[in-house]
Amino acid sequence: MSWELTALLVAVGTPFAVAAAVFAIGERRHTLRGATNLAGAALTAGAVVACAVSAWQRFGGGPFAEGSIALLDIGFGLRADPLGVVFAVVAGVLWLVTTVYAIGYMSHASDRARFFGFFSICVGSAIGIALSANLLTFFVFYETLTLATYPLVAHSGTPAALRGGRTYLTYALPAGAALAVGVIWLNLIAGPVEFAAGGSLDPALASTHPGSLIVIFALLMFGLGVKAALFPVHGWLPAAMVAPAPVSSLLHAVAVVKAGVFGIARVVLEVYGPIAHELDLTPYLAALAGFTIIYGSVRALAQDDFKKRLAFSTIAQLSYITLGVALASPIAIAGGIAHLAHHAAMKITMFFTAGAVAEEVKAYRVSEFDGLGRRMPLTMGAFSLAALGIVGVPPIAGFASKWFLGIGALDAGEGAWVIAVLGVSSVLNAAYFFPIMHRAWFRAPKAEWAAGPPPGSAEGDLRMVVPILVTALIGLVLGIAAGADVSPASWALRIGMTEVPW
Amino acid sequence: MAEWVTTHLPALVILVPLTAAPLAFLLGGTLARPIALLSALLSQPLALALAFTVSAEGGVRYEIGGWGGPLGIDLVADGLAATLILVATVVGLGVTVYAWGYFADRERYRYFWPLWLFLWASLYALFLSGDLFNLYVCLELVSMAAVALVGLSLRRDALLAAMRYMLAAILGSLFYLLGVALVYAAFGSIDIATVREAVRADVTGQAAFALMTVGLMLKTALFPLHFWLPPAHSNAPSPVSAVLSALVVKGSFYILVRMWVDVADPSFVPGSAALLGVLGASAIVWGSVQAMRQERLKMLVAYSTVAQIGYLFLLFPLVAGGGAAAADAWVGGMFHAASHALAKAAMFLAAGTVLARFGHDRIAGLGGLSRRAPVTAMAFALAGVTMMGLPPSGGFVAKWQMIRAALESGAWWWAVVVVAGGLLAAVYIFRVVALFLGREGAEGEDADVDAGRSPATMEWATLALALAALALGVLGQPLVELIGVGAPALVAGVGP
Amino acid sequence: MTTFAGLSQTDLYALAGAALFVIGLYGLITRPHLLHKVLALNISSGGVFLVLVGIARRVPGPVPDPLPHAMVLTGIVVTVSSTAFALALAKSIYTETGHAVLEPDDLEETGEVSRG
Amino acid sequence: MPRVTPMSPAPVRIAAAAICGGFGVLLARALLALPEDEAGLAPLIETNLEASGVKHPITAVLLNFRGYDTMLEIAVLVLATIGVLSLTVARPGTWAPVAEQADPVLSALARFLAPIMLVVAGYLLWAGEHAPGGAFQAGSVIGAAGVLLSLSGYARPVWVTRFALRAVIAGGFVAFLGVAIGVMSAGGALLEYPAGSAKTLIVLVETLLTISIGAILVSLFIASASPAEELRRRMEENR
Repeated sequence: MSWELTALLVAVGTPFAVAAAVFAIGERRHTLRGATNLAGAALTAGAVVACAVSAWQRFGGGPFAEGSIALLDIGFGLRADPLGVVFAVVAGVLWLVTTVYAIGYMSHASDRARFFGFFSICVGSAIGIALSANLLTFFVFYETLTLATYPLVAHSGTPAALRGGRTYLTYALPAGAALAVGVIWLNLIAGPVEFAAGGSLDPALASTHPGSLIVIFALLMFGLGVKAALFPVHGWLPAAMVAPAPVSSLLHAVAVVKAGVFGIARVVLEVYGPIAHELDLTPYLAALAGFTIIYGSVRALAQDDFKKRLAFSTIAQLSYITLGVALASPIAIAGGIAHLAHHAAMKITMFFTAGAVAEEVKAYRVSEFDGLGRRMPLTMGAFSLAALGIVGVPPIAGFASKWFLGIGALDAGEGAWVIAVLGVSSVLNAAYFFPIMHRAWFRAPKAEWAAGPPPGSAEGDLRMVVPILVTALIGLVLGIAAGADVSPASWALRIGMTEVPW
Repeated sequence: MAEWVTTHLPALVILVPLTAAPLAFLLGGTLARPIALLSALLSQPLALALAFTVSAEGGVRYEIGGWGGPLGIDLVADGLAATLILVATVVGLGVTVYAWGYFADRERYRYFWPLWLFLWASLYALFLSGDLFNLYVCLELVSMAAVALVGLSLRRDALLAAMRYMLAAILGSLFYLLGVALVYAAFGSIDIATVREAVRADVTGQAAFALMTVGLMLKTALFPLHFWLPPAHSNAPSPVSAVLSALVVKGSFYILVRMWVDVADPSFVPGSAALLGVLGASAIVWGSVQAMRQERLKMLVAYSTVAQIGYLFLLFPLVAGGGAAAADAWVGGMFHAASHALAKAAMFLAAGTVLARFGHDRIAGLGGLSRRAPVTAMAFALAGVTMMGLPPSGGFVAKWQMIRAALESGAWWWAVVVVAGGLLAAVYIFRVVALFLGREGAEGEDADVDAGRSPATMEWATLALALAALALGVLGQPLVELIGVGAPALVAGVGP
Repeated sequence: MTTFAGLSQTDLYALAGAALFVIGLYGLITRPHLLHKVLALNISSGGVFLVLVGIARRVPGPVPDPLPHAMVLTGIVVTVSSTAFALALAKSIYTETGHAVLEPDDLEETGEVSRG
Repeated sequence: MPRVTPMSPAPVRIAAAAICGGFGVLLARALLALPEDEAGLAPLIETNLEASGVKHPITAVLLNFRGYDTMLEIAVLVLATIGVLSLTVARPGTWAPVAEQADPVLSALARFLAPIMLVVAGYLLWAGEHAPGGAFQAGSVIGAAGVLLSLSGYARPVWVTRFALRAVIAGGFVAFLGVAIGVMSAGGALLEYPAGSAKTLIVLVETLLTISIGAILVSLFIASASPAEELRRRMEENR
């Protein structure tokens, strides 16, 4: 077995192996479980980076590394291609950081074996989604992710948590069913559907099966749109905020929701390709994404619950990616894909913050944040950095992706309305994040916060503070180094060029 | 020796449990368990070898008494038979290991082991039989053993359920036997291979098929003839429930498939395929809705069986048109039979562990089970994944093929039924799983009653079966290929 | 071959068998008492065996077809076995519930039991 | 004794009558359409009768051509017996005689009849080779003798242990199975009697089956019959 295939299998298999080990280790042996989890996460991070190296070496040259086993007429296939490794690296690397954070965050919680076990399955599914070579494999990992997320949302077992879980399933299961029908139907009329840059469907199908292809596209977009939190099927995401902070951070800001938008990118760019334009499907998707951006931002304004505000912000930001994909000019696609990585780093920082603040000072609402900067300076500093990035202040990561999107829209001839959406959205981003920063830094703190962090200790559990700083720093570096060859932005630009060869 | 085993493979598959059964009866309490386990272990390589031989040679025929059909009785194994035998073997091992711990009271349950081994042997005999009358005897063996096992606990509800089951089973057998009599009258043989050649759609032949079908529907508990199943399957001791739902109902279904796909095709009696399909669809809806309303876990699982049996009957309309769609439906239907067997056995065994530990299986009292019995709760949830037909599970592969076949043949409404059935299953599965994740003591009084840990073998056997159902969804290709080996002409189209 | 009202021997036996089968079926549905139900099934199985005997008579010549007869003999043993077990079951139910019916609770509730 | 309404309500009866009547008409129609000239497998059986080792065609079918059916049929019988025994597990003592005391006249009659019935059974067994008869018929007569003895107050002799009883019940089936498997060592298939030994083996199997079937029938009767005193107790309770 070549090192590339090994890396693929290790990247996808390790999280599942970690899950099995964590379940087997059980509830009591915390140190062993934590060590296993960390070692597995580190191995996974190494493996996804190795996959990226493989894709890098082969980009523009021969076929990408892949492996498969047979099932029915299509089989399970994994492949380290450029688009896939972006998402895989994001999920794999952030898992390592999140594991450290989660061990700290959950140190007093119950049912930790169950929590970490299903968490690992979620990560493994996300990486599997990223590295799937065909639609069947993608779907299998996608649904595994759906199922494994449920116990995490419902983790605390309170009636509210169970309600959140039920809401999540009410959206996710019908979506999965629609996706299944779409995938089966597409396989039926087009044969086994592989992913390939520039679209894998035979262009002739657009004239032989136009009706079926449109219905299938609608089914697929509904199936994927739920996880991508596209309006009007976004409602589960705010409800899922009852989950513990690590879940909200890695899954509901990165792995689960981006599995949806990543799937949209795969289907639009690498399955439908030119057919999506020929049948005039992308303009509807772009319009929906544009509306979701504004809608999510407006809703975020009205949220006092910190995590809910972040959730609506996520709904809006995810649609940036969808918008970039739907505009389908190389630079717009690059903007979307770059945002996938950039937003991940920034939003995970913010959700980490929410968890840390809730644990340390029991503050859950924005209105309780007055003077919090004095009490938790590092944490709120990291948060502010990420918030500025999302608003689009250079040189932080968010700026680069928004810039690409704007240029790309002009390229695609859709300049006016897209730039208007981007502009309005940035103003709204500022309008819902700046008040938080204002309260934290400029309002008078409560008496017990005025003196700063308690003497002799940091502002919280170090296992939580350090990951927050790390992810904030990643967000900053991604923006500053956007021009470097290996940066996600440059990488996204190269991908964008290959995705629209026509 | 190896050559001798190869020559007699189909006979040996049956003979191992058939010999073990009277020995377990004769030698009684202490030795019965080891005998059963030995038989279960011996069956594993034999069933595997049979599957390999069938794959290699495209089918196996064994002439008992050396006469050969139609004078004698032949044992016949094609891909379908080999698949079901393999499933019965794996489920059987899991149940045997589980029952080792479950029936700790050896004197009280001394007759479990011979009855179970007889049941096991009769299932093998049924799957391998190449003769319609011999199938009648096999059906009776299966029913008699199954009914006796249902009543084993001697509890009042169990006895009543066993009686109801017994009456339904005897009536079903009589209908079937009357059909066999007419087949002999119409076609001059009861050897399946000979009848296949002679079959023609005249009044007697059609009446024969109709009679056999009614009898077998009753035995398979197809809606609306399912009335006996929920009490029988829920009141039986849990290892027995597992076998009944996983394997026994598939025995009579197997004969239906032989008749309607292999011996004749659904056009033999016009409208029959559509009727069976509609009944199947009704079973899915009715069984699922009833499952949602149950207050006892084992009743919920039993109604889930009523619903899952419905999927099996979608096979008939889907294969009726032949071609690629029929081939897809064939794999889908049989894959469903296999994965449902594994998952449903796991579910009943999980429910059995709950009953053994907490003394009740009221759903409302199961809050926080994932904390109190994590392995069992996990096994139940994983088995639920297969019930819902979600990936990665054998149930998903089955539904994938069924939906594909429905779209392929243009009969998209069957695809709607399959999808809706999966979502309905999700409702009743997650109703339970949510409770497992929830807080303990929703019902106060019984939350504290805990008879302590059950034997680890019980819990792990349960989990192993659930994982096997899951593994079919990823590593199921060999089974997909086995199902297609020597498939009847109607479904041997351009397969996957 | 002897005939009666235009019916051959085969037809006569077969029709009688069908009648018995249906009578048994009716009894099974309408009689609540378990003993009646078991007997009804025995009547039905007698009907099936009679049909088989009729079918055996179609062979030209004096000796009937031995195969249906063998089937009847096997069927009888099977029926004896299942009857014995069904009766034992019915008796256990009677011992356990005081009634030999499938739904003893309904009986108690509707007051259809007259205690003599 | 509680009395149960003898019939279902009228609507059920009418519906059942309609269903059964309709079904009966359809069944009759199918039966009247039977092809007249179908010889079935009779000629084939006739041709092979010589090789079967017995002269009576039905016995040839039962014990040779379709001996496998008969083997499984005995399994059904054993299975039913185990089933009945399983129902009595919780009530030890049901192996006692049904009647408490021997009625002197009945007892004398039974003592007189039982040996005669055994002889008749032997004859039926022997006759089965060339005329109607055979193991099941013979076994039934033995069973009847056992029932008669039990009703007349004869208890199971002490030397018949529970193990011995199980051995007799399962013995016929085990012997049949043993012969079926044993002949495989001679190079044939399951139940393929080696040339020339068919008759011997069939007689051996038939004899052992007769004893087993007799024992099974007696066991079925005794195990499912309640001792008189238990019945009386129940009747008292219900009164």
